[in-house]
Amino acid sequence: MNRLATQLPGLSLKNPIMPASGCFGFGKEYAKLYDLSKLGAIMIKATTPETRLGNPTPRVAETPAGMLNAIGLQNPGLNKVMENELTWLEQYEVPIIANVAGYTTEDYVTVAEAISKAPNVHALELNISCPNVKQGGITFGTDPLIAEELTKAVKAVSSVPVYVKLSPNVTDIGEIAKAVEAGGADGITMINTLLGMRLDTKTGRPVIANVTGGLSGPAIKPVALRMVYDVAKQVSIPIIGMGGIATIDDVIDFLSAGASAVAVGTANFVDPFVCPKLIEKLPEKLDELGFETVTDLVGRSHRL
Amino acid sequence: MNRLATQLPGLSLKNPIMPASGCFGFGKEYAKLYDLSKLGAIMIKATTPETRLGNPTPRVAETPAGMLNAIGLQNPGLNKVMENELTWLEQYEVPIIANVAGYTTEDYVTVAEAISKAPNVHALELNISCPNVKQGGITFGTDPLIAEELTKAVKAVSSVPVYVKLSPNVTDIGEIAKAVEAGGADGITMINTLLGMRLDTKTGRPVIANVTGGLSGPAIKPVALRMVYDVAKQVSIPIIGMGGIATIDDVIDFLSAGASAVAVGTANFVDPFVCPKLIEKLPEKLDELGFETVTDLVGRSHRL
Amino acid sequence: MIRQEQMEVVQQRSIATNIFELTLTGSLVLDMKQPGQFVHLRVSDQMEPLLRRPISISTINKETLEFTMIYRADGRGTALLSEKKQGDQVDVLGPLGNGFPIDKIEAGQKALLVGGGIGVPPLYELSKKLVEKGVQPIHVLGFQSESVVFYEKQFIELGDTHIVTADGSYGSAGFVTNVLETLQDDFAVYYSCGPTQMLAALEKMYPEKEGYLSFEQRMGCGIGACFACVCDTTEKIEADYVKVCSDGPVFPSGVVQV
Amino acid sequence: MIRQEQMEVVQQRSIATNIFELTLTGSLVLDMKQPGQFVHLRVSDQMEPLLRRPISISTINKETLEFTMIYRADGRGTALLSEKKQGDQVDVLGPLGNGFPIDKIEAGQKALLVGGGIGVPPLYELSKKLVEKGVQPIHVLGFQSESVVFYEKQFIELGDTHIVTADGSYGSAGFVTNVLETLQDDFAVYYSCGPTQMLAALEKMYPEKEGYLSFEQRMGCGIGACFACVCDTTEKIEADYVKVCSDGPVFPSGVVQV
Ligand SMILES: Cc1cc2nc3c(=O)[nH]c(=O)nc-3n(C[C@H](O)[C@H](O)[C@H](O)COP(=O)(O)OP(=O)(O)OC[C@H]3O[C@@H](n4cnc5c(N)ncnc54)[C@H](O)[C@@H]3O)c2cc1C
Ligand SMILES: Cc1cc2nc3c(=O)[nH]c(=O)nc-3n(C[C@H](O)[C@H](O)[C@H](O)COP(=O)(O)OP(=O)(O)OC[C@H]3O[C@@H](n4cnc5c(N)ncnc54)[C@H](O)[C@@H]3O)c2cc1C
Ligand SMILES: Cc1cc2nc3c(=O)[nH]c(=O)nc-3n(C[C@H](O)[C@H](O)[C@H](O)COP(=O)(O)O)c2cc1C
Ligand SMILES: Cc1cc2nc3c(=O)[nH]c(=O)nc-3n(C[C@H](O)[C@H](O)[C@H](O)COP(=O)(O)O)c2cc1C
Ligand code: FES
Ligand code: FES
Repeated sequence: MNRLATQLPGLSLKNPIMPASGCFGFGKEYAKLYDLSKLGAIMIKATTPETRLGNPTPRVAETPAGMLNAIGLQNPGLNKVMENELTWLEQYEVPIIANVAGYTTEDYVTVAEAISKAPNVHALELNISCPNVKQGGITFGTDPLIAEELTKAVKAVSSVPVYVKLSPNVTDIGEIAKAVEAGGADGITMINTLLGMRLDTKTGRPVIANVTGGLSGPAIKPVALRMVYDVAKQVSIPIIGMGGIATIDDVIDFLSAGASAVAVGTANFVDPFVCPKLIEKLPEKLDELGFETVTDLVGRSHRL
Repeated sequence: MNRLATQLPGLSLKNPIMPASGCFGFGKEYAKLYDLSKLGAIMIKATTPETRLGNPTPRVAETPAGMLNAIGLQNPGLNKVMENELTWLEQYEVPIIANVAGYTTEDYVTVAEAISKAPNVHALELNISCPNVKQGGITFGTDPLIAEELTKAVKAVSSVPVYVKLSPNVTDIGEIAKAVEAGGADGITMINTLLGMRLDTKTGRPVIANVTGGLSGPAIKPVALRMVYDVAKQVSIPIIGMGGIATIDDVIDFLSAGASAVAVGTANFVDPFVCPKLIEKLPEKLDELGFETVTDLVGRSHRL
Repeated sequence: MIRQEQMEVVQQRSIATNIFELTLTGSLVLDMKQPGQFVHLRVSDQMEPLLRRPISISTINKETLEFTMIYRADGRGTALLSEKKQGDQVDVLGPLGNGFPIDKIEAGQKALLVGGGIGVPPLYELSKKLVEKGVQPIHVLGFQSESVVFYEKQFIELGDTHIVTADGSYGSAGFVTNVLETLQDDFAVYYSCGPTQMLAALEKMYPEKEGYLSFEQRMGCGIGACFACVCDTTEKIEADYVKVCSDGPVFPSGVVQV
Repeated sequence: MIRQEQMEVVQQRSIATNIFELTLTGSLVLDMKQPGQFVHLRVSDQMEPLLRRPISISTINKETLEFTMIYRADGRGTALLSEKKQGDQVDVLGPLGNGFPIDKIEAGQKALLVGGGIGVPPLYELSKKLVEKGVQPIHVLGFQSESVVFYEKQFIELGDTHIVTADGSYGSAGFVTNVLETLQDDFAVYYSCGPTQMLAALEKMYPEKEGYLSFEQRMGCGIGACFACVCDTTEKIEADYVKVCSDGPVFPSGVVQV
């Protein structure tokens, strides 16, 4: 028996650890560093119908125990992602979760319908929470009704289970979670970045050319963990948790709070080997805590 | 001319730096360390009509570049605050901003009416954003209509200008800001803490007895700064900015983003002398940046 | 008076598994009044870890302007502290709180000092002060196991010393209470620092005795301003609560609800 | 191959005001291929500062397994880096990116090397490699003022060297372009690293020459995955953008929109 194995809608994970969307490109760079088949899954960079060049630079800025980014969903567009990236990824034994983005419902539907047919795409992640684009993205993620409708529309065309990625920039994340569950979502991924800003103290100008950016990294972990804990109580679909995960203790905390699997974003930049390292440490940590399997651990904070 | 002087409704500040509510008690402890008359103002601990004993302990937990607290508005209650604390504070040349809290609108009205009559209370700060109490607090701060009504009710009875303290745990903080402005608020103070959580990795239990707590400290600065910048564009009443301020650069950033003055919370725990140190450094920093007065600097990021 | 000072590391050494003895020097030592007071330390100049760490004062030497702490490198903050080397600076806020009163006991009387784990260090300065006064201390010190026992020799030099380990790997086996049951209770005052459970057991064991107990709580400010470290009280005192940092950490037995 | 290694500090010294020369040792040096490549460094083991810092490789010594960097201690991260002492470990990711091609020039030809401020360091290894190959380097190095001039002697040993300072406190006064105007343009290839404005001026000055320019951008991953460090391109190449970290930092002149 594989103690780390985790079964989620569409995803038969050999372990519950995967890189988060946008922090791992389409895997090619990290493939030079380690075997991608070690990963539980890969959440690839957001894909839109057309090629996007993203926002002007600077696009990143460091903040206390965190960073801001405003990449702006730069990606080669649906066709090239399917032809070049996904096909290339087929050489690895790893399920792909395709992060789907767009300006309009039609955009999401177009990408979802096509990309869900790729043989190695086992699930979609609807990015209704990107804070760095003027249209689309977060606007879908802050209104429960719109989120529900979008989920429904995508579910109707997707060949694989649909996860919805929630934004933390809302008054009541539970409400959005329940709405997407009602819309037919098979799972939830959370959280995307918190909207933040940094100024250049000398000039007073925003450091990020886009003015604001998304805050990620250890700084946001307490917010992410609280939201996972909260949403886990309110929905019955599984959660893939993320936000500031960098250490094995962080992994345990998110699983305890009710996430069935976790994603690692910013920490890949700090240590490009972080995902395989965490996967390697997990069994040992389970022993230390007295749990046989990852599944046994999931949600333990709610059972105390 | 005093380069640091700042004029705000009800407040004639000799400098724009003050301790934030809840991080300075009623000043007695810090008075043993330095002369409180050095401060621009003091935001005293939240006051409720009755004595409150607050939440069970542990009430604080450290997080990456931040901390969680769930004190639960512990305070001796209106009468004792007026008799013991405010009277004692009269020996100092420093305007007091009284942080007002309660379960109901009546609670706020009761405290506001009475405490605004204290001779050294020059302004009120309506705490509609405390995340650590089950009733009141944040529930008033997440709905624009309720926030507006509460502001009106308090304005009707207050003998001094009323500032409203906004919660960052909302989808659109600008909307709340505009609502309290419409309700007659004389100013805005922002931000209160972000709702967060920490788990004890060994046991899976929340570290904070109250389960969740408010996240403060450097970690939240990017979020606070973005919100101040955002709200400054949308309202014409002044803002007292806070959230993660620890260094003189942080002070400059908040003023640049549009705050007319700033408050320092968590950093007082890290360095109890931080407020006078920042006040001392400010003129030098103005020189370095080429600004004659604090007022010249306020909002410069919007004018670039 | 509470002061903040950049103090210099005179010496740091490991005295048991994960247990370090750190000696700092600076004029702040002159303000240290009572055994049982503590200091609040920054362990890094960065913003992470952010908060100060409360550590008890274990020895005070006003002549050399040195004081010593003993701590367990447990979490991230204390691990960083353990990396400080001779000549490094440490940002110290202190002395904080109220310690063990030695004016509650007379020369010639016996005092019982009960320590558990990293609660043992403040008892060392206390014992020295008691001996100076002519009081006879009896030390009962509990540890997890042999590998974390420290300062046995130092305590023996001051008086009767009983070591007990939870796993029986050193001294007698069990808890301090097991040893206490075998001792005469002819002491005038007892003093204790250690896990709350241990303090509770002592209060129960000696309901008639005068005792002083040192408590722990998670802290924010360390100086009484933030209300992080409150404890509920019993009917024995009027106040509804006390703050460990500024009212304590040492309280008369029976005052704090355990 | 890109590797991550805990490398040991062999030496760190200040060579000008706020300018440090840091030598590290480890087997990662064996993978360094081209002058102009860079490494991505963690400056702390804590979570703050969080991100790695990109620093150019200035000298490579495969025999001793040592390499040297020169950097300005400017912000918090580089200030922390400057505190590292002999024997300390530094977490290095590298070698990264593509450096200056030396196969684009023949023995006997002249090469123009133009550096500005902390853009100077990578030119040192480049110059050494060119000299080894029999190429004759001409160095034009611009600095703010005398106090931040470094490595003049080292460059002189390799070939003609012109120092220019913005405030005229050392060498000639003005910008590198002022010096360049006075030089013959009988070089085959030019190489440059420094402020983007300087790179732009060079492209304008030598539109017909083959040139290689090293660019800077804020980075996230440093390995091409995060799209933080993209630059717009000109019509000269097909791609709509390039990534400084993995496609660069060195690009042929005219490729990056400046
Ligand atoms: C008055 C007082 C005196 C103390 N004296 C000593 C002593 O002499 N020797 C010694 O080894 N320990 C002592 N402690 C406990 C010591 O403060 C903690 O072990 C230490 O703070 C843990 O920090 P960390 O960075 O290792 O752990 P982390 O887990 O990284 O700490 C995270 C946060 O929790 C707080 N925290 C964790 N454990 C405790 C605790 N037991 N009590 C209070 N806060 C805690 C930390 O201060 C920090 O804010 C004392 C505590 C108090 C309140
Ligand atoms: C390919 C490359 C090679 C470089 N080589 C050198 C070198 O050899 N010597 C040298 O002194 N400097 C070099 N730099 C610049 C160096 O990376 C920055 O000076 C350094 O990152 C500043 O960090 P800090 O902690 O001092 O500043 P902070 O202001 O604390 O940095 C905050 C964040 O901004 C980033 N940042 C700040 N300035 C720059 C910059 N100019 N370029 C890229 N990121 C920046 C930091 O990496 C960090 O993520 C190079 C930059 C690049 C991209
Ligand atoms: C540089 C960068 C790019 C990102 N791009 C995307 C993206 O394309 N789609 C998406 O859903 N999330 C994106 N995110 C958000 C992350 O997937 C993740 O939700 C967030 O960073 C929190 O996790 P972390 O703290 O581990 O980074 C991006 C984050 C970063 C830092
Ligand atoms: C321990 C603690 C207690 C607080 N108590 C109050 C309070 O009573 N009323 C209030 O409006 N805000 C309270 N706050 C919030 C602060 O005033 C401030 O808004 C917040 O901490 C952000 O600033 P900082 O990052 O500088 O701490 C408290 C914060 C802390 C850390
Ligand atoms: S720690 Fe702040 S009151 Fe005790
Ligand atoms: S820094 Fe991530 S792509 Fe270049």
